[in-house]
Amino acid sequence: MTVAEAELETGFHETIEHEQRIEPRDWMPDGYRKTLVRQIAQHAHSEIIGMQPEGNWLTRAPSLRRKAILLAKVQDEAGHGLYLYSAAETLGADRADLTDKLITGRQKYSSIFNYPTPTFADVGVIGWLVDGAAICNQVPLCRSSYGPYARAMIRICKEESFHQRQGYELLMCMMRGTDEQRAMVQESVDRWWWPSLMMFGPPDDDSPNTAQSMAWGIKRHTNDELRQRFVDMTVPQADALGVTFPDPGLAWNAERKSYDFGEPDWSELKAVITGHGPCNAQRIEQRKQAHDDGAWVREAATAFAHKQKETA
Amino acid sequence: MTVAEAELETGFHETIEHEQRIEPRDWMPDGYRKTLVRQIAQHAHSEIIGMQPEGNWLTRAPSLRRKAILLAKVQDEAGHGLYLYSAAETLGADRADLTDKLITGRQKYSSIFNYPTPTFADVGVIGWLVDGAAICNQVPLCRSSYGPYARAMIRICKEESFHQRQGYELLMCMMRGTDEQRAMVQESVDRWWWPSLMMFGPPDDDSPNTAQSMAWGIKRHTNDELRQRFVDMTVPQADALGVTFPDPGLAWNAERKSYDFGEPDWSELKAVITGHGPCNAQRIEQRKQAHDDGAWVREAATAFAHKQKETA
Amino acid sequence: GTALAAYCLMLADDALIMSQRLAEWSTNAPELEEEVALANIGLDLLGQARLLLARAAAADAPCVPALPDGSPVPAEDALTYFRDEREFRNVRLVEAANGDFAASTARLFCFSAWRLGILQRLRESSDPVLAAVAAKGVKELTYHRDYAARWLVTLAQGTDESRRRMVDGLARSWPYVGELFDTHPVESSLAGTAVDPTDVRAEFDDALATVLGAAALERPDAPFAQSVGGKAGRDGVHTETMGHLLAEMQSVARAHPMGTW
Amino acid sequence: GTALAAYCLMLADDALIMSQRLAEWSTNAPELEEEVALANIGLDLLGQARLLLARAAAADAPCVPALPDGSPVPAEDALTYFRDEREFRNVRLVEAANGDFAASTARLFCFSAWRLGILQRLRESSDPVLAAVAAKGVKELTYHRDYAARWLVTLAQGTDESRRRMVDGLARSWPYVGELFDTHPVESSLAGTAVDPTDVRAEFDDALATVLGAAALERPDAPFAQSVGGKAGRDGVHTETMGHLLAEMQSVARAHPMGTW
Repeated sequence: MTVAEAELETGFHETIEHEQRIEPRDWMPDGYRKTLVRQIAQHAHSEIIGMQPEGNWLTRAPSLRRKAILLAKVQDEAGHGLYLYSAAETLGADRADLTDKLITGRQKYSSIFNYPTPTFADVGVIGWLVDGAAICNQVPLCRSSYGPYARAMIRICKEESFHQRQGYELLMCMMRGTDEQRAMVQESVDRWWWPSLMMFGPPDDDSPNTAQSMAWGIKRHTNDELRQRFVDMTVPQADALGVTFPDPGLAWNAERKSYDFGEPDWSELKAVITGHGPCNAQRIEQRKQAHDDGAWVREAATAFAHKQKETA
Repeated sequence: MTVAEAELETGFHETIEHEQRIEPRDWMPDGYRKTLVRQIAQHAHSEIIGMQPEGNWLTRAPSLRRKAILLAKVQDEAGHGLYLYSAAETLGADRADLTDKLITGRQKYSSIFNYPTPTFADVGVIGWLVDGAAICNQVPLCRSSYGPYARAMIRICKEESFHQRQGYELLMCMMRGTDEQRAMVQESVDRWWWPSLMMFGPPDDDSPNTAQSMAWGIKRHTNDELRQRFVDMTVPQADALGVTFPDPGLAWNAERKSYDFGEPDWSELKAVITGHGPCNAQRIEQRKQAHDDGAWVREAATAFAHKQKETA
Repeated sequence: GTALAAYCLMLADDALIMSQRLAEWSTNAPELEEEVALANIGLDLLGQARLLLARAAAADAPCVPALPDGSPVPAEDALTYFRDEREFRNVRLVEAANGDFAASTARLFCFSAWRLGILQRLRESSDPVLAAVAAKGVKELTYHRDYAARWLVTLAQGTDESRRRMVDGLARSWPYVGELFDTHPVESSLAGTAVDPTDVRAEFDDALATVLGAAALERPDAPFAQSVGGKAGRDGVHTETMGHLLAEMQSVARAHPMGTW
Repeated sequence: GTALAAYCLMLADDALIMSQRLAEWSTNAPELEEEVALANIGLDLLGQARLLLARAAAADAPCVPALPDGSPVPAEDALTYFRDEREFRNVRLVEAANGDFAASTARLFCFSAWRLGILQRLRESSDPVLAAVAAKGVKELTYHRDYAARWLVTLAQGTDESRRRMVDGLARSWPYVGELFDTHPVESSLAGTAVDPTDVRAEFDDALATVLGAAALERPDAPFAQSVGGKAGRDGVHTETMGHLLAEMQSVARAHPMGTW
């Protein structure tokens, strides 16, 4: 390392220590850049793949109000994907390349989207639990050390909170409805509870990258801390809604002033992460199909822009 | 014309006069061959395109019994198409070439199939009225002077009568059902009555090819004769069913011992024949799509057969 | 009155069914920017449909399908989810399957250029609700038309493949364009309130000629698709795709006629 | 008993949903001969489904959904058209969208080879109705399997494109093959009446190996798709296509719960 490089690195660490932001033109260590690109790309991919489970209900939403809310939400997710791919591009990544990595399985997306949405209640439960867990994970990222990511996250978190409230409100409506509707909500909650808890990642003692990410100011809390925060926040909401979670070990711990809860089936998480989930193949296939089907359109747009430039 | 040719032609006419059959290896005039190929091909195309309006209800038939009947019927139509293409091939035509003529609009099919089937009652009404009219047209063809065509028609007519009875029986069931079902049947009858009458072709004084076809024993009755026969047969069936036909001019004529009836809108028939019907584009597009989508399968089968031959 | 309600349903159903088809593009569009744009257009039309359905229900309560006693289903949803195919009054153009992006673009252009013309005139309607819906809608439709026009030209002038697809796409919609300009008795009966679509024809032809000029495309000369015994979309006689579209759209709502969503 | 009815519904729903997918090939097949063959296979399976649904209703009347008083809908139709998605017990393999002819062929082969093994053993069932259905079904399934095998080999050995498509088609079905051999508690509880699908595994593997050998294809090594919290098709937890399939299949019947057809 030269003296100049050493100075740059010192400056970088000072910026982070003072909770100031790293900007695209600033010097940064290679590992920081790579970790960030991977994290932001995965996050972008998750927004895009995450359109599918809910998009499945766009043509069948049972009221026009819910159809409009759902269409706006799925559109927001496309928008989030756009911000995040842009943030990744400030680090030198290329959107077409990232898309290619997604559809060839070389980059991941949040495993939660590998579960199916067989009922309309899933739209509400995804809003409440899945967006709720995502917000717990993402709010700290609004203070990410990397400026463009932090700013994207501020906007995204604001919209996600809105989505979460809408999801919860849908469930409230359904719980005021018929017995079948209430049963539909409970059945959906039963399916999504454990996968939601797994969204925070493996237990801390099985999460090797956490320490480095926290030192870089990319991650702010451990997986288990965030999971506990989510459980503590969600259990009273379930009570208010009138549903139960499928965990006999769930109980208030007066000493810890927190809820105790059971252990998720980590083997299931591993299976889903490594491609054996109920919908992994379907999600990638649909994204790939849309991308392949759109190739001629993108080529036409490029060719047309080129011709325009020539004429100008 | 040489003496030999003159003798052949005399023999041909004697065969026809004696109501005997022309067979594939027999001599026949060019005009006879061409007219027959066109007629048989159009008939085959009609069977194949005719699968679409009813096939539209295969995935939605409201009882399993009706679903089975409908699937079997649509399958029979494919089978009829196969016989008829084979009969055309005995005259030197090529099935792939005939299919190409169909999907490029150079050969026609029965215009009746350019009407849509928006309700399940249409399945019954097509059986009753459309198959009924087809049978009136086709029964005389069982005595066609061309052997392979006559024999195909005998088998086809037997199956069509069966389909017609099934269609009528479906309508009988629906008329015994709810008010909505009865209204559905009447609405469907209102849409199909005039197009069914038009299936017999233009009025005799506007049908230039009839005379030659009758002389060749390809056609046995004029359009208007067959139309009258159909009306006389169908009106009592409508009474038994409890539906009415949308023709204020329809009335029993005691003198003629036949029903008087109104004039169809011949301009509509012309529009549909020349490609302006409600579904012309859709029918051809679907047939073309299936044909194009299947090209790689047919190529694979040919390539495989070729490899098998080489190995053998 | 019943005529006003019938007219509102025509305008509403056009927007509703078009919006349903646009929603099918979600997660299937060629680019994320198009995901966003097509959803936006769908949302605009859905918004128009909701206002128009409410106006129909207010103008003629019996036009709303009856549901079991105590059903909490609001009028806009009763009209959307509990009418049968025969009661939908949309033109056939909007119900056709999407086809590829070129076909969808061609259809969206024809639809938007036509509806824009209608809404521009409808701003002067004697019905204040229709006038207000139209005033807001004109801005939306202007954007929709321009979006579609931009892509129509881009695809026509892009690559050989995209040009071929645009020619095919335009040919696919064309048979159903004629119906857009057929005056319906309901429209004739509402002079001053409804717009006579024949008045929009010249403007539509101009807009189309401009775009086809920029795209260097010929105006299609295929014949328009006939009605069935004089009845088409406006009278509830639809193409075969409509039943499939409605079966899907209405499935959940119909399974829960007492549901609250 | 309820277990016997549940078992009949498993076997019935597999056949019913597979038949529904096969019917979608109608007017879309690559040749007229395939139109006829696929419709025949669909009809065989539909016939099996009807006998099995009737057996389920006879074994446990409460398994048939309740309809309004006086409804003339027979048990087989009440079960087909008025159960909700959660109550369908078919394996997920049969509900997947058809894909191209290669994908449909690969799926049909896997399904037929498996079901043939089940029905062969079911001929010895202590339930005489099941035994009779199985005896008839074995002949049918033998033809289905051989038809699919012939096309699987033809496509794999035909052209480069057909081979690529067959490899993709097989990969598409493969994630749902694992579930075929998971013993369900209902099956365990009916020893002597039901067939344990694990018993069919070796035979299926042999049949597959033979066909893949003739096709010069590798056995796919992709992972099987997980269940959702331990629940899959047999427990009514289906893939997302199932809801769309049912919405379409049930639309007319549900619009007329008092209908006679």
